[in-house]
Amino acid sequence: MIAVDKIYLDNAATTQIDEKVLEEMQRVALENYGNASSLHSLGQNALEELEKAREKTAKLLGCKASEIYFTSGGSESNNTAIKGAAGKKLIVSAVEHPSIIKTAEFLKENRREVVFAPVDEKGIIKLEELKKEITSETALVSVMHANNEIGSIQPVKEIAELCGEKVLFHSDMVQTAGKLEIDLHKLNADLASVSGHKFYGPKGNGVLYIKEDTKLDALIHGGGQENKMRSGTENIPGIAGFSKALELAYKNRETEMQRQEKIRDKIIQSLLEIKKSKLNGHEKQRLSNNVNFSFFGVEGEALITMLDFEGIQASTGSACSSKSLKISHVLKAIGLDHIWAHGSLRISLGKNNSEKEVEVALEKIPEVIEKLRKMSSVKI
Amino acid sequence: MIAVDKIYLDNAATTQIDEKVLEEMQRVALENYGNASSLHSLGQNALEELEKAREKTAKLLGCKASEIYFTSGGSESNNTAIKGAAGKKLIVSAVEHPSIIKTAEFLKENRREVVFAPVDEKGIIKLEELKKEITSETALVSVMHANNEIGSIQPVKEIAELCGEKVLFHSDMVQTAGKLEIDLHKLNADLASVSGHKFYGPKGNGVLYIKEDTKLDALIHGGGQENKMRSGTENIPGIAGFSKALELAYKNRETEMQRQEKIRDKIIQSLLEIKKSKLNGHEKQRLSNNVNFSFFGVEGEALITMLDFEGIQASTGSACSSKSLKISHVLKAIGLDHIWAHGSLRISLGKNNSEKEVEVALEKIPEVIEKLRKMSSVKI
Amino acid sequence: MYSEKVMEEFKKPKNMGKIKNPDAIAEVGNPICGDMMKVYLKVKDNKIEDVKVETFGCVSAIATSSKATEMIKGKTLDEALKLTEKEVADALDGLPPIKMHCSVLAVKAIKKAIEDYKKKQLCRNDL
Amino acid sequence: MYSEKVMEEFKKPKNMGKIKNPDAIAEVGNPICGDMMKVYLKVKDNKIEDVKVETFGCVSAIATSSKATEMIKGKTLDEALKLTEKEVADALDGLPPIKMHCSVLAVKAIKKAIEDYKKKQLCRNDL
Ligand SMILES: Cc1ncc(COP(=O)(O)O)c(C=O)c1O
Ligand SMILES: Cc1ncc(COP(=O)(O)O)c(C=O)c1O
Repeated sequence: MIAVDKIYLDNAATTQIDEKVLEEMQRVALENYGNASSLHSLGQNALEELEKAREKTAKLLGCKASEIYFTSGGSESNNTAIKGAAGKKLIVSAVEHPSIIKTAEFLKENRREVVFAPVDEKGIIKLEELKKEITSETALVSVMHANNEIGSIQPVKEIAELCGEKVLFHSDMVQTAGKLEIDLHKLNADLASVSGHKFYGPKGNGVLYIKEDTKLDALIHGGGQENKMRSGTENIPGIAGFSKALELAYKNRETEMQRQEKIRDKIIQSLLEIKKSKLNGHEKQRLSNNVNFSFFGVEGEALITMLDFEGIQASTGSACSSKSLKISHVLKAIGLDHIWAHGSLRISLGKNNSEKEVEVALEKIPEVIEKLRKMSSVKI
Repeated sequence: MIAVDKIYLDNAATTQIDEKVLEEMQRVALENYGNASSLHSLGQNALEELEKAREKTAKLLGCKASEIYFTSGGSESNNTAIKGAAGKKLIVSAVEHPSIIKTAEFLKENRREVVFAPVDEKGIIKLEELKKEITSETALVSVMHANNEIGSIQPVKEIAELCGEKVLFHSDMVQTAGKLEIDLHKLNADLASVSGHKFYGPKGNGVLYIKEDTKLDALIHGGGQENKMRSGTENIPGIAGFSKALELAYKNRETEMQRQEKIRDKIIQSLLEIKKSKLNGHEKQRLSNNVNFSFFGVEGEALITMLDFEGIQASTGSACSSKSLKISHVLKAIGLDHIWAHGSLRISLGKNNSEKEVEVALEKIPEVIEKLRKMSSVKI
Repeated sequence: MYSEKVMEEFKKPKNMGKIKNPDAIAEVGNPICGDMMKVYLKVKDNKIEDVKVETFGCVSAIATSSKATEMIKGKTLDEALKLTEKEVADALDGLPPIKMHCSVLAVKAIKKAIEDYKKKQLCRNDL
Repeated sequence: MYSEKVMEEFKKPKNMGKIKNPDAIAEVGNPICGDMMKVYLKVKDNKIEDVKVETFGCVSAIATSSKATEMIKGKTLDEALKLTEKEVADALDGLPPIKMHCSVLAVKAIKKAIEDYKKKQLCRNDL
């Protein structure tokens, strides 16, 4: 399957599906292929499979089954949450994923009031400034649980409290589901988004948590599936795979996260030894699997590509890597200088990464940076 | 896998995935699991897989690859087409799938002008009346290629001509893709929807065709995938499965459709022998796999359930079978009396149905109807 | 969707059919809703000696008309009048919320038949 | 995304580095865009005897600066001035549309260096 010489360090972008998940999906696809809206037994068996997956997911996320709505992924969940909430003013953090930022910008163009709440230089939201922005006109606040680029973990508990009972609080938990403990009822979030392919589940499958009695417009209308909130024939094999993957992730969460954290810290130590290098994001309040560095005088796309020649697969927030040729809005929001931002490298670990692989990567990375710096017109 | 005693005659609701498709999906999921937006080779391989699937799909549907947009299914495609078209007035046929009807109703509540164009008693759109409704204010006309309940095939070519160059024409082709020949360029449609699970492909995967230079708002904003029209990490295993399934369906289309048509006509002949029974929809201009009957004095949900006891899985447009307790809007639109509408039975064939199975079903159906009629307070 | 008890009741519904020369008949429901029930009673010594029902309707309509008629058979008229929709639904381990109106219908038909009978008796007594 | 030729050129870029005592130098681009190139020329008998380039930039920036410098090496100044962005891109089997600006940059740097050289020559001739 995966070529032995490849070292995949891009698990925040997506993960390889777990074979156990794939087997579960295959079983459901062949056995319970009915349409859950069909009255006959094949349909009813499919419905049962669906509700079992919903129960399982709810339990793992600390909410009721009736509060779990299956979607086609994180982007759809985020769009539904942001577009579905009626009301005048929206506040989203400046470091949200594009599926929040672009949606907010779209609404802004369509006569809604939108505020992008600032973060500090480590990517953590400025609570005081957020508090000032929350007024009686505010319909919804959206702040992600942890950032996909720099891994900074947000104080969601405090934010939920700031929102209180009157303002909806949505949190994009795409990068934390399966990695951090999530108890939606305890957190008192109103809305939360999760995506399966970030924890060895299937792509194209996600969840939107909607707290009981929360009023939200559907994004996709039709046959009335998912309690009228999300129409379309349910992708039950995918949903079964999603819940299975989430279950597997939580089964072994603590040990696995400790293992990754150890590797992460080793990488950070090692990369700090490179001259004119710098860690982006928070040192402690950060995802166990995230490393984000900047190397002065090196451009990210070139760095990623040259690392790829060595079999190392990572990512960057460089402008040249994006379709818009703008540097990552996250690196901009934490106030990183352009040259530094262009030279960013994200390494995101996963359960399949061995210490050995990481050692190899840590040998190659300084070599590649050295090589690019030699060619560069920006001298360190 | 499928229990031998089950006779699945509900292929319009959904189909069992083809094992070849499942294998293809599994291959892609394990080999090319990268994120197509990632710059490294795993990402680029995934991108290649994606574009290969797009090419293949485009060829089969008679359009350019750049006009194919992958979505999470028919409902999303329909919602994107209807909501994404700017402009004052929308016209949709009265027999559209709920993912069009409910979306149109939602827009109507939100201050758009919506007209539901009538059909005749066989479910075919009244072209003259449609023509009258198309004015300079009309932004979009949506008429499905063939109806999911009664199988009536619409004169889409004529409708496309009525729309001309100024009015967008969208066609829901969910029930016809893989069954009828589709040449989108020749048809001159602007928008068309397709869903994978109707032709032995994966659930949760569909396509929206958008003719070059057609202006449409995205429904899901974010990372800018699918040429900014549909954000979200692409479900490439699903997309590969979708295009594979479409390919398989078209490979053998003519022979298979002839086979199903023969069985269909046999069923129709046989059910017409039941007293006070009636075929719904058009006799000729109908899907090769669709039979829709009404039996006077029998209620559909009870009929379906009792057939299920005999291992026969079919569907009904009865009010009791729906979440809203209203009879099917399609049966209403063709002017069927309530009692007749409550007694509707849809049989939809698929490639896995044998003649033998159908013979068994044709023995059981009259028995079950007889039994229910005996209990019924509505006497024939 | 349905409980096992509903399905069992539907699979083998009791008391289906007509009574010849019944002491009372009542019909409820209408074809637009898709549920119509006709209840036939045979009464002796103020007790329901026999009851039959004809039902045009869905699974829960048939199951509840079967169960409700079973529940009143042999009871006095006054006892039978006390039957509630909830009792019928409970006896079937519940009905899906959207189907609760079916249990209403069965009880309604029975009550209507009994009241019909009582009225006729009153008239007769007045003679 | 990139053609094989781009990738090859990027994998083994030519003419990278500085020239000591160059006859001309030019720098183009800016750090905000993430592309900066510095071209060094050695000129003899109106011909480009040697050329080197330093590039801070992405894959296509590095590949085009390598390819463009290769294409002018040994040419006369006037021939080199005729080099177009399209020729560079074509020599690499094309660039992704969004990356075309990189080929502009490489050609711009070379032209700027040559013009710079010519200006200096003019001044010298004027002495
Ligand atoms: C934080 C965050 N939110 C949302 C998404 C979007 O999820 P999906 O790709 O499933 O649409 C992603 C990843 O792509 C993400 O990292
Ligand atoms: C005609 C028609 N349109 C749209 C849909 C919706 O497709 P999906 O279930 O993939 O959302 C269906 C089937 O469910 C259909 O039959």
